[in-house]
Amino acid sequence: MMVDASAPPTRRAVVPLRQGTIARRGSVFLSRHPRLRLSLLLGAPLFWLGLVYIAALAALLITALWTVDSFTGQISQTWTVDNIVAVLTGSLYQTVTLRTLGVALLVTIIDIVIALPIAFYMAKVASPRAQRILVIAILMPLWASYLVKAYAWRSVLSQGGIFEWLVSPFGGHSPGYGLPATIITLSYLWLPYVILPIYAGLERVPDSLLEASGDLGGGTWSTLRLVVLPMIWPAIIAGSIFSFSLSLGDYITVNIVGGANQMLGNLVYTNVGAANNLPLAAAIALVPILIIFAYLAAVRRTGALNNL
Amino acid sequence: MKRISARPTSVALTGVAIASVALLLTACGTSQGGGTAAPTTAQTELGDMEGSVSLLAWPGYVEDGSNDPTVDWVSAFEEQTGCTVTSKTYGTSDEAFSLMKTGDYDVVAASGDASLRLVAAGDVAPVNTDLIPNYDGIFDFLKMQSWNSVDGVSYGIPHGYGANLLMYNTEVVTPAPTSWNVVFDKSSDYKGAVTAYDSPISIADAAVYLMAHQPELGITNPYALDKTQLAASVDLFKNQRINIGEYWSDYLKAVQAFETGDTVVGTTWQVIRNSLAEGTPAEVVLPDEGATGWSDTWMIAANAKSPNCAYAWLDYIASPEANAQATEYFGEAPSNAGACDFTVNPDHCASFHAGDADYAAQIWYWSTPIAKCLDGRTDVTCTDYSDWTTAWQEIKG
Amino acid sequence: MRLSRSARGLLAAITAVVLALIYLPLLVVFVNSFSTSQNLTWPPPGFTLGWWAKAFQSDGALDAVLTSLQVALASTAVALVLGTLISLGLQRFEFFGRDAISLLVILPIALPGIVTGIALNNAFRTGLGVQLSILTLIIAHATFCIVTVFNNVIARLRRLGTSLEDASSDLGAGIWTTFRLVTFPQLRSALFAGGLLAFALSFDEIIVTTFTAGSSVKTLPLWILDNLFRPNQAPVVNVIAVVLVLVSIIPIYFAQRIAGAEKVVR
Amino acid sequence: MTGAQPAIRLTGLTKSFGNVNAVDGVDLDIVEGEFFSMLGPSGSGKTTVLRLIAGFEKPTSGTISLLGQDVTDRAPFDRDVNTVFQDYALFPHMSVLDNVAYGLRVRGVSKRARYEQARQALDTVRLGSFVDRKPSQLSGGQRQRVALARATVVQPKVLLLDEPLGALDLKLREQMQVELKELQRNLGITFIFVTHDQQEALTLSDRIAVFNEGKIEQLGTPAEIYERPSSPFVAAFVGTSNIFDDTVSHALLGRAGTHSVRPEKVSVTTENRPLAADCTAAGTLAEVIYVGSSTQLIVDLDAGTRVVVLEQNDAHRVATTERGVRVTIGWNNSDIVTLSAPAPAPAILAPHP
Repeated sequence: MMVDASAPPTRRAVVPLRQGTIARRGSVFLSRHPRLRLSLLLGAPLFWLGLVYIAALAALLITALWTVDSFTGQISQTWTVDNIVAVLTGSLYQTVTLRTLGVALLVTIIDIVIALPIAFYMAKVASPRAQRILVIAILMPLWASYLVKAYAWRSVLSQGGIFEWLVSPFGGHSPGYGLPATIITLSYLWLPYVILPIYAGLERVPDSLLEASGDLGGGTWSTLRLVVLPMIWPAIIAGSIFSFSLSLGDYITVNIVGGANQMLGNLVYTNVGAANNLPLAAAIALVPILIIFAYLAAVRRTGALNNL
Repeated sequence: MKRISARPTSVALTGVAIASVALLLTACGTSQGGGTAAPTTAQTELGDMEGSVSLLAWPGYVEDGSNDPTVDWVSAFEEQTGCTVTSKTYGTSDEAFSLMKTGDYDVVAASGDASLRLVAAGDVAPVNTDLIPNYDGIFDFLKMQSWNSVDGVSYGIPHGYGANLLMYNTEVVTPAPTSWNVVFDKSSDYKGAVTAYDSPISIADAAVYLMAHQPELGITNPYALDKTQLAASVDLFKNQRINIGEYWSDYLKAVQAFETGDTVVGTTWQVIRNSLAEGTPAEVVLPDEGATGWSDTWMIAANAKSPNCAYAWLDYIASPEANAQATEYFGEAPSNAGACDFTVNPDHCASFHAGDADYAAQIWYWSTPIAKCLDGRTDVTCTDYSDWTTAWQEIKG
Repeated sequence: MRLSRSARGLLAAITAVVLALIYLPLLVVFVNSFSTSQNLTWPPPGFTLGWWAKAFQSDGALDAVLTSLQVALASTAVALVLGTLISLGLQRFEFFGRDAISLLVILPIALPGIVTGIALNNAFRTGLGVQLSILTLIIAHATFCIVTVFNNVIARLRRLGTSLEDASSDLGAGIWTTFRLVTFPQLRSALFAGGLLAFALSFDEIIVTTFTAGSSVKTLPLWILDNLFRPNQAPVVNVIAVVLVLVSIIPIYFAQRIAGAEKVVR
Repeated sequence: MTGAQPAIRLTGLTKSFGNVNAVDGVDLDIVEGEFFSMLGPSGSGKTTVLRLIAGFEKPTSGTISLLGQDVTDRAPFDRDVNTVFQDYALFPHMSVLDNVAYGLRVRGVSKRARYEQARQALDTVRLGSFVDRKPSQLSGGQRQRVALARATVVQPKVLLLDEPLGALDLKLREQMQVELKELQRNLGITFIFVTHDQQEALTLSDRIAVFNEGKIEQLGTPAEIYERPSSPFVAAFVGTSNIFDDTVSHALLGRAGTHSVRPEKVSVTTENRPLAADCTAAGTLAEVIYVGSSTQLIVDLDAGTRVVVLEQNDAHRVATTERGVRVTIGWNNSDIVTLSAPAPAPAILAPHP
């Protein structure tokens, strides 16, 4: 018998629940009012996000409907859709939008393709120790400044740079500065942001599932395709949101390695930073906003939004 | 480009760029006399030092050794005058303009565009150059110019200036060019290796070229372009665009590109040439057509709390020693003739053509294009800076 | 999963190659920090320790690092609080509009930085009439940092379930006591991981920073941007980057250890 | 069973999730000091009732009283009941001692006093030497006892146990059943025990409430529940029963309605041998299953139904082991239980326990 029967029934004085303290009363009150509890939890963050962020965005979008008086430089608050029409119909904006979208998509695809095998190796093949070292190795470059890394790529890709030196024995050439260089550099910059969620996603796939699939006769490829991929799909999408949206808004990298090209970010930047034309900048900013919203709407169903 | 080109001179350009706020220039511009709000009388005599002075300047104009211990001309001033310097840097002329409105600053270093706005808004006071002994040493061709005086009243002390030159790779670009045509009409010879300064204000470079090569367009001031003239300039750049390797907006980029050979010809600054690694086969030239350039001005706040220290700073920074330090650090020509004796590099003045009035005369100093033509034409409306911005974006495509 | 030897080898090889590619530019940065070239040109013409000496004497760099630390710490702190609150609200309650709120949290990171930047800039300056300062910068950074905390915490809460909290409440602990003694200790490592990411995000952010920092606020990326364009400072920037990468090992290592220790326990 | 007022009184307790009534109008008095079990298949609402009593859920309607006090609107921390969770819910970041001392800690008991009491409680469950371990370092049975100690150290009026033995293996489970009973007797507090294991409920309880679809199907002592199930559901869920629907009852028993007979109450003999029983029927032996202490015989009756018979493997056992053999089965009238509700058709075999 495991209960010690010789021990007398422990009849200690019952310690009463504490009543009456303010914290206690607060707890009691709150527990009776879950709605209040919820509003206390969400009040501050929603105030922050709603008032700081959404209001700012809304204000920006409204600005797109105004114009800058070129005579005074002041924003004149007369409603007009001229800016938006100009952005939608201007061939410049269409070209740049397509270019930006292409770059962002390519960067995203490249990053996912590179991230998948590495993340898989980290999560499912490497020893726990190696896993830890790999995570550190992936995270560390994040701390070398974005700018420093972009300039490093400028150096790597220059004529006579390391890239040229590495590929010339195989008859290759550095792509020089331009869109390929932009895509390479952006892929590089955002790669850790794509690897990490996919790695986390893969870690959540239990080994037993892989074994079960193998047990049922699934080959490596079919296991990956039928079991692993669907399970980490949200994680992949989550990673893609980073690479896609960060690329979509970038204007510094393309300045450094992009040759003579410009992206949407440059147009926005120039209009607001140099030309003082906030309404036009806001109208241009609508383009990436719409693209991102379309993207988010498309991926929403995968549950990726809970997996960032 | 505000941040991309944080180097002061380029930032100064941004300042120009941003000041599409044309009202004040138009209403109170040089041709029409001083702004009504501006104090029209300057201080007549100096009093005791107040013990401190607050400066507002482009990054790097006021260096106290905190970025680089060897770059410091503020400490000497503090020792000499007992005025403790607090300084703040700004990124755009707009920012400078609104910061001056706070009344917290005694002195501001302003670019050609901001300066007149500040005068018109009554934020800066006339400067009695008699109280600034070192003013005598300033090159005459910089004094009382349209960007630092109004109706014959001086509003500040010139700081430094420079030109946007043509640089070329001596091995690739032969014979040595004397005209901008190597980057315009003949740019296809160097396809993929041509560069240009990445800013709408660069359109003035084309206008300068067209002034010489297409006189029928009637351009008399590269910052006063009507629609036809702008279109002609833009066309010139659009033809150049297909041959451009990259645009540059900071001089590190330009230096690297010339050193590696990614770029062989294009606009540049003297300081870029001077920064090239030894042995880089590159030279600069001020082409026959002339060139654009910049010049900045030190001004005193209308309600300065420490006007005496402010005057002391203006005098100090115009002194040959300080002027030499500040302008050499940033790679521009000093405004004080005597500065040339104090540069670390004895050839500094020569390489920047400091004091060369003929050279300086070929420079069209940056001004903000505004609807009211700067060249005095009244029969047409000129294109303003926002038109230029749109045009520049379309050029880049 | 049973992977063939060759498949494992292939994966290892891919990983090695990509890691090499990841570190190649960093190697360039490292080498350039000893290069006599002022312009980061390759190959380096000579060797010098001068930039390292200069970097450690640079008050500007030190100030910038301190400013960045301040901003990153403050915005991480705000993000930790707000992110935890939102996660608790969304994970522990059912209500209409949950999806909208989780979208709202993601938006600041999903929308391009330049959009967030000019929107906040416009709101601060023209909407609220506030001068840009370190405070506006912290607000901006915290806004897009919330999401990293939120994601980590909500994932943890989901995994945790409510039984520990039920048990605590059952044993007589009030709402606050339960959070302090039970929920919070269970969230600690998730908060650390989310906080670390938030910190890194804020520390290296430049686009939103450009638009929301007061003119006297010089974060490290802004300082780097300033100095990259001074030829005599660019190699100093490389030194700073190298130092940052090396120093970053410490927090990452600790984060890993905490996560690893937890994995063993579970 | 002393107090005049019940330890727990549930009145019209209803809990809906969406439009599903998980608990549907439950009225129940639980007497102070009794070991009360709530038995039912998963989804029958028993756990929800427990969570309602603990306060983790708010009832849609109805009230809960604890010792005469209405606690329906009280938060869990404001009720004098404690719970032993199915997964134990031990705080993983605290030592065993801290876990057990937790309830005292939040009541403001001084460190020394609470550790003293927690040690005592751990001694009671014979875990005195494990105080510094983390829960993750304990076995399932040990965790279970920590959970018990943690819930009892604060001397609750009522202890709620949510399938506390579910995660343990059979041997350990039987051992813990004994321990639980002892503990309850020693502490003298009311235990409300939720389980889906009828054997466990029968073994431990003073009284059992059988739950089905959110309602209490039957309430009574283990013997009442087993011997006199009030419905086909109870007859089928608690133990094994031969359930005869209206038609079969007519044929076999000559009465209307649904009836049941426990397999062990049925006697069997080879055909043509006398059988001392009120009622007999002939059939063929369809299956013989040896289950250790007894043997289960399945007989296809000529009347067209199938009956399960359980024979003790003792000296008197009729060694009828060949399938296909003709047999006679019989039972006494007193062993026939009349079930109020009509039997669900086809109702032949109850699930094997």
